[in-house]
Amino acid sequence: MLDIQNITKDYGPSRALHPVSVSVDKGEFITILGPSGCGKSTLLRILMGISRPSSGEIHLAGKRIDPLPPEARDIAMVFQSYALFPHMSVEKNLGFGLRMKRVDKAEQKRRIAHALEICNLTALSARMPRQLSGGQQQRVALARAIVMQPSLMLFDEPLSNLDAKLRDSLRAELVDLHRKVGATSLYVTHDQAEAMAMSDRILVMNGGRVVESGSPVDLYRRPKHAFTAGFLGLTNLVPVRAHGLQAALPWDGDPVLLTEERNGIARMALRPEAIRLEKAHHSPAEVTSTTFLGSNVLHLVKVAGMELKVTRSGTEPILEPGARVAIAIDGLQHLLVESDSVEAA
Amino acid sequence: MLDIQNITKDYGPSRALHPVSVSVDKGEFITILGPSGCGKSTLLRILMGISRPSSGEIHLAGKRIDPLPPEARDIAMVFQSYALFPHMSVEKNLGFGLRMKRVDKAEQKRRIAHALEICNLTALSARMPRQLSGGQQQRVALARAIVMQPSLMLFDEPLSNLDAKLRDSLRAELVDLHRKVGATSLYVTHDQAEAMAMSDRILVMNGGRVVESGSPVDLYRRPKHAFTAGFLGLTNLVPVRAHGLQAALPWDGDPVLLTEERNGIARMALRPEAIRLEKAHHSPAEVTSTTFLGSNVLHLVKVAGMELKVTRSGTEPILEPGARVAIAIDGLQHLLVESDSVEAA
Amino acid sequence: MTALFNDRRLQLLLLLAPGVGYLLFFFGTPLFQALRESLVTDQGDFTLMWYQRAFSRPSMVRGLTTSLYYGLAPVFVSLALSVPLSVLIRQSFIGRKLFNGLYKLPLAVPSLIAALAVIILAEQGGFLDRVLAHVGLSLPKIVRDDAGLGVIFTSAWKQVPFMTLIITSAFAAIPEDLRLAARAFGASRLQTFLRVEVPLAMPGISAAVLLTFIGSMGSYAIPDLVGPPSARPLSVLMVEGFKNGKFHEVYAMGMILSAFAIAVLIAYYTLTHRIGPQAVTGDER
Amino acid sequence: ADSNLKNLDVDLSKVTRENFYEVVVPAAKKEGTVTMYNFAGSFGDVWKELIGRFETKYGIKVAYNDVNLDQANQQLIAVHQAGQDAPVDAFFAGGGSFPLLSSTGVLGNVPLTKILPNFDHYDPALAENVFGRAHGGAFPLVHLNQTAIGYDSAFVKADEVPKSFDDLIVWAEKHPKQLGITLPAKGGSGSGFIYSLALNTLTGECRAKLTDTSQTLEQAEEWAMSTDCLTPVWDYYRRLMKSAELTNGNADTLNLINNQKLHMGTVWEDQVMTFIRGKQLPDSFRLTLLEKGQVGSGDAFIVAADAKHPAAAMLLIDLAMSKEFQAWKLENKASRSPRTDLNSSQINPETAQYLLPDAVYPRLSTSVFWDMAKALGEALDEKVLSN
Amino acid sequence: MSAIAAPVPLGEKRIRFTEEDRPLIAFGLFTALGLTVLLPLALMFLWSVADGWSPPNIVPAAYTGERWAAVLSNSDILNAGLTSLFVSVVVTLATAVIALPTAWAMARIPFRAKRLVEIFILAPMIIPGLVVAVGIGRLFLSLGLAYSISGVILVQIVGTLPLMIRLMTATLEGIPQELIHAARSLGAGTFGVLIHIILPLCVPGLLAGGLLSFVASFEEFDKTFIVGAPAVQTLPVRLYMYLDPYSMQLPMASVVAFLLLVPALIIFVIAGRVLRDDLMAAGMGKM
Ligand SMILES: Nc1ncnc2c1ncn2[C@@H]1O[C@H](COP(=O)(O)OP(=O)(O)OP(=O)(O)O)[C@@H](O)[C@H]1O
Ligand SMILES: Nc1ncnc2c1ncn2[C@@H]1O[C@H](COP(=O)(O)OP(=O)(O)OP(=O)(O)O)[C@@H](O)[C@H]1O
Ligand SMILES: [Mg+2]
Ligand SMILES: [Mg+2]
Repeated sequence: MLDIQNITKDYGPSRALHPVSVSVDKGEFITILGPSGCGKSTLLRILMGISRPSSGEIHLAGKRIDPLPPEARDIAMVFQSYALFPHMSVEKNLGFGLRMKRVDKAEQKRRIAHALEICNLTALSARMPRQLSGGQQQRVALARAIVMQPSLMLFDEPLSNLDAKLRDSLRAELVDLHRKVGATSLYVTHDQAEAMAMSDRILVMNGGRVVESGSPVDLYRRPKHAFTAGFLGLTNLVPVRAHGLQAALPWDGDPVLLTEERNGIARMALRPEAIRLEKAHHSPAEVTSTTFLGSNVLHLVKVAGMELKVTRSGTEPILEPGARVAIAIDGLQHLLVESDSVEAA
Repeated sequence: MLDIQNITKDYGPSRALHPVSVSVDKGEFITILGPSGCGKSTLLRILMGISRPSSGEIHLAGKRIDPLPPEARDIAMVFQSYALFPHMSVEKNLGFGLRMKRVDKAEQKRRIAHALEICNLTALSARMPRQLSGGQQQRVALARAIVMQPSLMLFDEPLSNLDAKLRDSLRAELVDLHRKVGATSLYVTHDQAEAMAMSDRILVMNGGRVVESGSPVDLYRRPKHAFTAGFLGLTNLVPVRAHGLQAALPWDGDPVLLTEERNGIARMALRPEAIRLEKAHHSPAEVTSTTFLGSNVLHLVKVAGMELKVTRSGTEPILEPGARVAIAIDGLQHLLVESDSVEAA
Repeated sequence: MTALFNDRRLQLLLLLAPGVGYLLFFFGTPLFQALRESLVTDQGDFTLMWYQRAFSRPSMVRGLTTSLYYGLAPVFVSLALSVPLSVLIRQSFIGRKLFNGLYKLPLAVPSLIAALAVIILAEQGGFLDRVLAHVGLSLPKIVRDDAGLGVIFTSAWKQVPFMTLIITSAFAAIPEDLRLAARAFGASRLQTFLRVEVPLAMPGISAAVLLTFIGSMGSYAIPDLVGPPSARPLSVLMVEGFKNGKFHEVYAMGMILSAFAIAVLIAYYTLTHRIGPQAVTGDER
Repeated sequence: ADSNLKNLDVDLSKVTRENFYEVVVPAAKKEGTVTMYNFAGSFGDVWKELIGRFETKYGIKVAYNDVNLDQANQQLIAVHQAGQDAPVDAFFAGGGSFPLLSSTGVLGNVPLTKILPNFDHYDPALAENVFGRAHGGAFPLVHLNQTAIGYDSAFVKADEVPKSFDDLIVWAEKHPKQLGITLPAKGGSGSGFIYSLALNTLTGECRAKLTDTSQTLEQAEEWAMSTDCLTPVWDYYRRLMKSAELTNGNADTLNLINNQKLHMGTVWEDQVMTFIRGKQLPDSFRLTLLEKGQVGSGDAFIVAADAKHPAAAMLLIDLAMSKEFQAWKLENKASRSPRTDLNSSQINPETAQYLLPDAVYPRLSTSVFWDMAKALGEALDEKVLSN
Repeated sequence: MSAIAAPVPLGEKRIRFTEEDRPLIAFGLFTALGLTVLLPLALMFLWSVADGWSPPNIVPAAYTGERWAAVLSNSDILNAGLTSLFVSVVVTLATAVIALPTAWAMARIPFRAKRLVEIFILAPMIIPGLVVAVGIGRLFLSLGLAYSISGVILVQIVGTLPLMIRLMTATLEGIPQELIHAARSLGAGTFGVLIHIILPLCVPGLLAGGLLSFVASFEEFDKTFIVGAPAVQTLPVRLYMYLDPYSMQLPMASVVAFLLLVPALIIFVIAGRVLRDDLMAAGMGKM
């Protein structure tokens, strides 16, 4: 459906995108996740045709599109700043693209009405953008893209300007809409919670390269790179000595069971919720700090010269700083594939 | 230490603050939490002296301060927009208040050096604000307040302009600094995670009133009002029928044990992590949606005409939509004190 | 005492006093005197004669229409030049910074000297004419032609930088994302410009139009020097009147011209007031 | 007559040509200094010469200023109305300013032509009247000029040179767009021309009214605007405007002739000389006057009523009319003199070819009534140009 | 892994549609600029040194420095130049001082008659200078301010004040309220805030307004003459006579035009480098 082949982008001497290749299936919802400045927007801009790639090709629905101007591509975009036309009513905003593409009048009306309805905006169609709240504006931006019925929808951090509560509720709405509309979507964000909650597949980027890609569960539970592990939620990078299907931790205790055989020194990304603590008066591990977060409690535990992050459910009793604890690791664990080139951040 | 007595504020006919009374002990870190427009900033402005209360009194360290102009109060403030002076270097920004208060030169130097050091800014002291990243600017704003060694520090959503990762790391730094400096602090935010992670005490505000106040654990686990329960994290408001120390849930199953005796219809705020799910083929409760969030998984469960939010640890197996489940409630639960006047949100 | 200074109205008055007070005294007084003089005869009796004359004499009536013409026509020419110019100087090109500094030079050139420059350049038998004569062509009459082309070009020459400056920043204030959004939704570059950028820059453009209109309508030196001898705007007639000591008549014309300019301004305000009431800034104290 | 010189210590009624220096020189020396305005841009070096002579002779310092005529007039009027001392003592002012300056009380009311010793050979026609107005000696012209028809002899053959207004219009129609007529409102050569034309055309009662200098500007305007007498003048202009160019001022006419866009036009004699000297007119430029006469004028050196140093001012004006200085001015500037004992034979022949030939000047020079000329200009605007 | 990747560029990110420079645009624009601005100035200079320039010559056949020599050898011109400089500097400074409080009120205090005050402040830009000049001339005579430098300065301020107030209003509107609150919370009183925060932040606006005021004052003629001449001789008062349209001689007028223009142009070019376009535009364009 969408095939990005070895796209690069240079700004003068500095390279914003190292060769990037991605292919996306029809109807997929893919999130591009990465820290600020990693090239996410650059990639979207190239897809949209606002910026030209320095090399590489892009094919959409079997057609090579990289030489085309933006208006000739069958792509719609939702902007971080919404980019609603402030001098047009909601309805006019929705109709803008259709007028530009000279869609016939009756068809325009039909599509606009439909988009207004599924985005729950019918009552607001006559309002001007400045008369809308942030969340409503966001929905208009979305509707404006939906109405185009594009082969590909692009989203550039569309929720990042909203406050946390609103972000959560719109996130759910967006996933819902994607299901209803079924458009192939590329969603850019630097918020890992958003990426995990929404997407079929996550593409982790860093420093102009794709670090790895996979489903949220795969990337969270079995990241190949430390960067991915660190970017997708809290993690503890622990050096271990592997022996076949077992690995010895740097502190005393049972060895951890591994998902695959490995020998020698390696690193393991231990999730804070995978570590179990039990009170144990003479253990060398000590809780140094406790932060109550409501649904869970974050403990910092000092052991073998390391500071482990451990979360426990909010329903369990809180361990006070100073408490001595025994550490146990649940389940099979997974070792990182070391590759330094992608770990810089 | 700080004593706010029956402060009100009217803007023309509309009342932004209904009588608000708060007292704060020396060294306490208090968070004022509430939705947008609830009057948080208004309260801070009145404390700082930028705005005058319509009635009421404020005492700080035994002195009545409400008639004083801002410069005569011993209060420093950290602003949401940082409010760094763009024409002064970091060092000059820090020194501004000291120069205004005519602190002697040597002392100025000493204090600035100290503040730079504890805020980890020494290397940046000659930079201009625009040459700093958002996080660095935030630290300068903080240092500028610290250097004043005020009796009271005010913070107006100081982290809300930063992205999630940075917010987390600065949040920890801020708590740390508070410990080191020990200044009495009043921290305004609308982010419940921030409020819980940082404060000794949270003051929940809504519609110009204080709804309730207490430690994070108390408010989270034993909220008196539905508003507090809803604002501090996800919750399920479940109508129950109480009988002494037990309450019957709207679905079949064991009654829940209560923390105190009560009779009749009441509401209970059930936290998603307090609900346990077990696969049970013939149960009426059905999982309708599952969202993988990494460290935990959010399930929506349909039962007795309600949709319950339930979170399970990321290490537990994920329940697919359609799965039938049995519902169990852990531990003693707590009923809400009903009082409609404060529940509007 | 402090209570007095805390009175917000008093504060406001104290703050306004230097600027507004200054203008009231040094500008308002003479203006008021002019108004009074325009309403009395030599003997000091009240009369509307001077206004009547201004509206009945053919040369005066023509003066009024000429003033309007000299106010409006250059604005259209400047607009036609400034809008493309401000689009062009947004692009990146070699020497953009230099150009940015140089194109504003006419702002520092007094009208009189601008008119002199136009005479030297474009007069009959002037530089351009001579250059064209070498290739067997002749320059159409520009300076002092009946259509007032000389006036329009000279006024436009003075106005273009001013207008470009304002319009450029009006365009610059349009978020880049809006332009991109228009492109993304299928608008070509031209359509983006016409349907998104121009409407959004309209407040800036209209302010520029207004100020230049007022400026060129009241200007004296340019029409006097490069305008056609027969149709003269009120501003020129006024100065002429001064020379002959016809104060009452001159003041009457001055009042008419000013009233006209102010009427345009008020109309503009009432029109734009609906569109964007300015944000109320400032808290107490 | 009562003098309106408020700062003059001397009793003017006792001053005569004979005792002038005895009485005035001490008073002037006491004043110590004198301020003068010059309105004519091209006269700067003339006055520099005079000032040099004056300062050496009397030891009185002269503060010299170039001014813009209209601005200076307005300034003096404003000062006078405010009842204050004038910023200027001796003012070299345009000849057409007399009605304005005298009616507003700015003009020092001194019979200069009668009491200043150097005015003993002053043209009697100008001594009491100027342009048909009685000034009682207070408005002495110290420089004369003449409106004329100028042409570039490289393009206009000797036998084509018009001798009358009729010739002129015939020439213009034969050479469309080559005759420049200065717009009356914008230059004296134009208002001089229209007045000359009217003089040429009108007869009988009409002519009497035209030359009745007792009329005020208002009255003249009224008449010019309403009378039928002027119909032939308007007709002439209507016809002329079809083939001639209306120019924007004296200098404009000359520029266009220099640019060879025009070959003939209405001009001032002295301005032509300045332009030729400045190489802004071709050497082939020549002058003539039309039959029945064209008007001449002049510029005056006056004392301001509110002058702070009126005695010194009188002394300066006196020296300006001295034979030596007038001769110098004639020789070096080709500026005609109102002294009867000076004539063009004293001008060197190289210069003389650019002046009006003796055949027409002063024979065809006639007196002007500037207010009427102005009125005709305004009426022209209303009747012909604004339609 | 540090979360702070790079210093955040606070300025607007300029996104170009295509990244390459455009020689064609540059060529076109500079040609137009040359023809419309530089060519007339060059021709004017040629006229000032031409010794006769008749058709069909496209450049003068002979040159002379006589006129420049004559004008420049006159010591009065130099004195007038110095007077002009002094007057313009004082006018510029005084304008700024007078404008600031009013601009503050306009920018920061909401009040009902604001529109009216705005129109009134604009009025001197609308009403023809001569009407004002004569009226003020009379007023000053009665106040004893006529023929004094102070009178000239006072009268010129009438012309420069409107633009300065507008510019400063725009500048002050751009200063975030929070900066002022921050300064007050750090112990600065009203005066401290003014000196340490507001004035420094006004510098770009003051520069723009100062520049325009200076140029306007340096070239002012009508009011200066009527109020100041002959006691106060500024450069325009000395020279405008040569620009009298009825007797204007191109060579002399060109010399004079250059004398008036050059200082203003030099200052304009120099100051143009430190000026912020958006501010100038805001002051002039915002209604
Ligand atoms: N027009 C440009 N000229 C030069 N460098 C640029 C340009 N646009 C982007 N860059 C650089 O390219 C890199 C990638 O930028 P991009 O905007 O794609 O990052 P991003 O991942 O979208 O970041 P964010 O999350 O902050 O939006 C950055 O280092 C940026 O500085
Ligand atoms: N200057 C003012 N004039 C009139 N009403 C005001 C003013 N300032 C604030 N208000 C009103 O007072 C109420 C409280 O505002 P305040 O700024 O204190 O809210 P907040 O809790 O800080 O909100 P946020 O989280 O959005 O900052 C709001 O309804 C607001 O509209
Ligand atoms: Mg981006
Ligand atoms: Mg707030």
